[in-house]
Amino acid sequence: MTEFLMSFWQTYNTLFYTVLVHGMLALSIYITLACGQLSLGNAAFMGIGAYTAALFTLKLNAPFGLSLLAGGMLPAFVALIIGVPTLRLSGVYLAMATLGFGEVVRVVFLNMSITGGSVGLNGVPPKTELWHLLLVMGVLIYFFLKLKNSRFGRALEAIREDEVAAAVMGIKTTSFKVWAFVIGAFIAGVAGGLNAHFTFFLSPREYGFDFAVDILTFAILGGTGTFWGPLVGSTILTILPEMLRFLGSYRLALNGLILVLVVVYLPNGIITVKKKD
Amino acid sequence: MFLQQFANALVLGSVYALFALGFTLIFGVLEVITLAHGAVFMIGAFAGLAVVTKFNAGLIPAILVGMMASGILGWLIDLLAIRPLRKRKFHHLAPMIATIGCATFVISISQGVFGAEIYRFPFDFMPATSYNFWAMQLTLLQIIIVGVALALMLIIIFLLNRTKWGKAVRAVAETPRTAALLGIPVERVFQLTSFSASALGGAAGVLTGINFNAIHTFMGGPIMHRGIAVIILGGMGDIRGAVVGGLILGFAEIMSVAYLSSDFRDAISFGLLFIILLVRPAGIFGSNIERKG
Amino acid sequence: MLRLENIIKDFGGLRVLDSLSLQVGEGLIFGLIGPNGAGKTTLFNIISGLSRPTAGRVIFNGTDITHLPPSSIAACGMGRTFQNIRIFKELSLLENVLAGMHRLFTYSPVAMLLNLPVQKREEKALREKALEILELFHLAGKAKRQAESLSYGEQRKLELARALATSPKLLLVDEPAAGMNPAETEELMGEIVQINNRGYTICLIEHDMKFVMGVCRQVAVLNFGELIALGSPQEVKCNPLVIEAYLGKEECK
Amino acid sequence: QAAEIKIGVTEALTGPVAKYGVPIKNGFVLAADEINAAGGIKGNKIVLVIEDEQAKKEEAINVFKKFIFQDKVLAIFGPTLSNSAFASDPIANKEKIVVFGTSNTAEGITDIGPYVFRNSVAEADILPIVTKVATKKLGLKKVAIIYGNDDSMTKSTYEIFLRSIKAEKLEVVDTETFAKGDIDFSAQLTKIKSLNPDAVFCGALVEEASNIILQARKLGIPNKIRFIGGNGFNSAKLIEIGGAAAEGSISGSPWFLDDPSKINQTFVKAYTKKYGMAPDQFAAQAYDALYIMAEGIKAISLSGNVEKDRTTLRDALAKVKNFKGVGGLFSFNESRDAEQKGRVLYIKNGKFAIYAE
Amino acid sequence: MMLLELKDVYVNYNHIQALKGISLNVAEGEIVALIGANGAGKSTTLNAISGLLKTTGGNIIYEGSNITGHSPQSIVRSGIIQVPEGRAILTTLKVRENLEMGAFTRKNDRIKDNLDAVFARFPVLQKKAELSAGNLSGGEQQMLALGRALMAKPRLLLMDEPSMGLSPILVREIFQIITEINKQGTSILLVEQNAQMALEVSRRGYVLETGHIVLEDTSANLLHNEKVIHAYLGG
Ligand SMILES: Nc1ncnc2c1ncn2[C@@H]1O[C@H](COP(=O)(O)OP(=O)(O)OP(=O)(O)O)[C@@H](O)[C@H]1O
Ligand SMILES: Nc1ncnc2c1ncn2[C@@H]1O[C@H](COP(=O)(O)OP(=O)(O)OP(=O)(O)O)[C@@H](O)[C@H]1O
Ligand SMILES: [Mg+2]
Ligand SMILES: [Mg+2]
Repeated sequence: MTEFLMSFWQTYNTLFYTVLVHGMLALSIYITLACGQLSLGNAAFMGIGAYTAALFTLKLNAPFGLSLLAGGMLPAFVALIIGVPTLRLSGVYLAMATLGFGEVVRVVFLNMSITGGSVGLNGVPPKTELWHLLLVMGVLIYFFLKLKNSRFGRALEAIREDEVAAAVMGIKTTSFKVWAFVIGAFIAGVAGGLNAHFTFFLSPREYGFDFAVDILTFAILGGTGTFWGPLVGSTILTILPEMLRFLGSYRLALNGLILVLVVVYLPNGIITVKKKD
Repeated sequence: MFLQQFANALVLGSVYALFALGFTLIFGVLEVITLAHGAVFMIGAFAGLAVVTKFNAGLIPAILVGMMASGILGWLIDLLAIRPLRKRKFHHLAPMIATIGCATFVISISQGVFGAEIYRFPFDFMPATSYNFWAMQLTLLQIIIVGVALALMLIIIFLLNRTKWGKAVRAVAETPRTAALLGIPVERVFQLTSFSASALGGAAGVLTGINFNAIHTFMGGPIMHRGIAVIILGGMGDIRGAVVGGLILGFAEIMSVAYLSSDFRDAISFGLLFIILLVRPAGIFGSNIERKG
Repeated sequence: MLRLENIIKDFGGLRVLDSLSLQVGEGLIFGLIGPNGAGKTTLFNIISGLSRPTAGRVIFNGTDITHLPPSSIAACGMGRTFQNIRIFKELSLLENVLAGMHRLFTYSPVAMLLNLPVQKREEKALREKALEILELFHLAGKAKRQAESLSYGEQRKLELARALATSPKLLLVDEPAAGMNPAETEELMGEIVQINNRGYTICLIEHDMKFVMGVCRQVAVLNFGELIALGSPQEVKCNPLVIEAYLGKEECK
Repeated sequence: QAAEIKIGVTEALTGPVAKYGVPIKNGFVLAADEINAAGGIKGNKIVLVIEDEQAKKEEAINVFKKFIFQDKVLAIFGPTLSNSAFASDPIANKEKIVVFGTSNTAEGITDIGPYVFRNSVAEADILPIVTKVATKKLGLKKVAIIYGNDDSMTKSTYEIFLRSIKAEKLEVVDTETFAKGDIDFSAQLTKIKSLNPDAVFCGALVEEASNIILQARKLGIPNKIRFIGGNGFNSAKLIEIGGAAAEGSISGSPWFLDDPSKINQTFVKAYTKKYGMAPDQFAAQAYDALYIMAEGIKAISLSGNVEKDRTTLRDALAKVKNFKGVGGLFSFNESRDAEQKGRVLYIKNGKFAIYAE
Repeated sequence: MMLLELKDVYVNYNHIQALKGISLNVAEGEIVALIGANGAGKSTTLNAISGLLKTTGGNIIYEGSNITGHSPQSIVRSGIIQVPEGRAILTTLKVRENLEMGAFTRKNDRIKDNLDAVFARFPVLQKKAELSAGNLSGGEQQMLALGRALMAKPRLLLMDEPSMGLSPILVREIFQIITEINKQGTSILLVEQNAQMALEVSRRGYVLETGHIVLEDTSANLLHNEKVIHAYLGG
């Protein structure tokens, strides 16, 4: 039995790590969705975080904690810069801005020498351990739990429901949106840093549009009524392709089918908040 | 060289426009960013290819069959993945996720059927001769692409603004509930839109497939992502916007390669789109006539 | 308390407000009436910062708020409701009102994270106050319900409750009685007066003359963006311009 | 009692990269079937455990772990892309199991550790020769370059070309790039055309390469301006898609489809029969790789203790020398990279032919 | 024969019962008023008739045939037109197009005359015919909604609070129009908060309270009913 568990863990520990990282990414987009903004930039933020953290480790020999912090700060800073002009305006505006931003980031990674261009960065030392991931996830869950019934959480929800009305309530909509976006970028960046330190390798291709959409899918599929939704969504979507391996080359077809079915049967996400109506 | 680059941009822009037309139409009416449009586009190209290789069909039948196949696929996607959502309350992005699932499914099955390699239309399918206008060199097909993109735009605008059903589509696009109260068969309008918008995607697929000789299961990917940019830039749901947005992106890409650097093409062109949006937040033709009172 | 100076508003070629100047005194219930399309709602939008006047100034309690964003204007103590009802549909009634109280909360993010007593205290106190406000509109029983499930008239009341929750010095109310029957309107009149008695200045747009005559102390009449009459309800009621443009003969009995 | 020799194969079998991953898998399967039909290795049958990795690094890692800890394979082939290899190969190396890449061309792959092998052609050896031959035969003076800058394979082709072009003292009049998935190259080619180079060096995989050449001809770049590419050009698809436009295009590789050697013709025939299409270089390399692996396995006696067998296999494999495969004579050098003679090829009458030995 | 009959109709929103078995009828040529407090279920009743809401019990009979569960468009086709609450106009369409859409279910030939008739009744609409309807003021929108319903040549008009948000002059005008429309042969089921006016123009009335019909009488009687006066007329 223990032997079975051992080999099970050895086989699937990376998968489990990935589940946690994807969970963080799902939370990173949840917070922007919570105020009604659609961001397609979280993959790029993850990329910036991953590169920054990896470079801190590789070039500066920085302690892991510092690398991670840097990996969170830089994307947060970038988010601040693009967030301030774009979030004054509403609608799909942020989606476009972040879509373009993702492209710019990809091109920059490709053309910088320090990032290794298209070849990427390899040999990132494996520093991420289970407890790092659990700790970060724990902190995030605590944060979102606290946020939920606070004035800040309510303000985000109000903005999501009706931005104009929220502004008239005296809620500083722009700064809330920017903050949410920046915090999301920070979380994505830290997730990227953690990810870089257990997959050894980074390349610009990983942080593109497709992954941005995947992250969005985690959140929507899981449900955006509460932060548990994105966590459940990311877990399911990360594990599912592995569970469907036995189907061989048609596993993606089934994966797609399951996605459709879940959305059709649970259009508000897997986890929905019950409100009396 | 400028004139040739101008022509190149016109062609590329028209390809984007063709793709974006159906894309934006679905968004405008169903309020769904259908991420299956790339897959629909791909199926159109394969269907066109199939009739050409199997039955030696010409350009027009190829386009028609491509449109039919894509139209039916789009209609099925609507029927099975989007329609069930319309009947209930849902997160406004849920249908988009459902279309991702559809895209994954369709692409995966097509890969099983067609494999992963690339195909092309037969060499003698379209005359390869080029025509010269001033210093521009264009093939017949390229001229057709530009013409079709503009013509389709005008036709769709005409239909939407001048015909009873076109207006019904706009009514449904705004508020299905009110449309229903006016006796408009809302469900039929949704399905009709899904079918025709997807058929437009199919036409785009066939033309792109013939012109660029790269038909494969994943051909919808790169253009999807540009398609989104184009429809946001043009103004979500706006038909003129799809074409103008497509042309702008085409010009931005070609001209940044021609006069700046191909290394930074995507950064420059997407950056430019971003700047245009700073000036016109709702897109070029988008308007916010939302009343605040 | 509120002073409008030569407000002009154009939409494209259309002049909707034409050099409008007006003052609303402290403590009043001020009525703004006029035919449909006269520009009343547009004026509210300008005062609350949702749209910018083409020319002119808005002075509120001595400060020029013409160019402030809506949230800052709200922070100066302005609350409003909307003609087309804009409640937070997916939130509960209580959450709607609490969102309205946003600026009354003072605790910091740190307090939130550490669960400091200041947070608990504020949340508790304001929650009670929110219920009290809901009670004022007879909605406390439905506090946990989702706002969307309310009927039209109830939604109007909720919106009013939410506006009141911002504790505004000046409350702009756009057609509060629309969709209410006379009995309910009467009840609402009582509530409006009660709110006013608590010290809130109220400026309201309404087409129900009983309502306007019953609660307003001063009434301004707008027609095609111009002020055609200003005075007590009685004065305005029998002003021939007003009768012609707005009331019709029957009202001045 | 014949034992089973379990070998893990993980390639990108779905997703856009599948167009490389699938032929690779086909090559392995064909070779395994042949070996087993001929009685296996010392009577032991080869069993391939095949898993998809979608060209995603996380998936490659997951599959590697599954191979190592659950399936207990003897050795691993794959993954398809160098990018994934950088993520997964360290795991194999740490667990002391041979990982053998057949398509990982990036620099530094075998530096990951002593358990990492590959037989993917090192373009660094052949492309300088291609450049040299082309310069001489065509009398090149000024050239243009176009390459995909977001792909490590095409980027490395470019870098090697650039070095060799400098060595030949050619003038580079223009360098253009494109991105994966691009279908329109007109802007780059119009620019190149206006600068009138003698030849265009091209770092592109076949689907982009064939379209680049086609569009170049459409824009009026004449056939006498040759396109010169790396082993991405080495595919029957280039002829199928490019047709007459591709005529004369030059590339370099140890293997080519129309190589008349008997061993190659047998392979091409068998492959074409089995899969309904001609093999490409990726398939050929995979096919050879399994035979090379078999050489290694032949040299050891399997103990049944898979951990122990893995290490002995490594040592035996490193010693493989002068193996005769479809790509000619093959040896591992001391850093476990391929040592193989490349040939300069060109397309003549719709077939690959030797341009110069 | 009754034009419209509701027999013991139930409607639920998820778990809330909004209509708990209501029965009412409208005879050919009648104006019937339906009054009740906020949330009583008036709009729900109209939406159930229009086919926008599913009934969970009871029958809706129109001209003798059961139309329960029919689609909205077939109900519109049969001549039941609703002027919805809160001015559900199509803001992105032009004013003229809104009116044209009102005639969606009709043959095209007589629409032009009809349009002229509506313009004659509401000159503001003609003036703003080419404007996006979203730019109309609240009152203008209400007129548009009414005009649009008239374009359909309804047999039975369901009106949900048509006087809401209108200036006093217009309110009187609207009621006048209602009477006129009725005189020209359209039956009307009128939901109104302005109970006084509604009962003045109608022949019969129903009082709805939390999903039940609690009173049903001629309008004249209802106007003098203690309870009605107290609860709905503000006496
Ligand atoms: N965004 C806009 N673009 C163009 N015209 C507009 C816009 N908003 C309002 N208008 C016009 O301005 C005029 C005044 O509108 P407003 O909504 O202020 O009227 P109102 O006095 O509130 O009327 P009601 O009592 O009917 O609500 C109307 O004629 C309307 O058509
Ligand atoms: N979409 C909905 N979801 C849940 N409950 C609803 C919904 N719409 C209405 N209700 C409930 O159904 C009941 C009847 O609502 P309805 O809108 O029919 O009232 P009404 O009589 O038209 O009121 P009003 O005069 O305010 O318009 C109310 O209690 C309301 O809360
Ligand atoms: Mg108004
Ligand atoms: Mg109602």
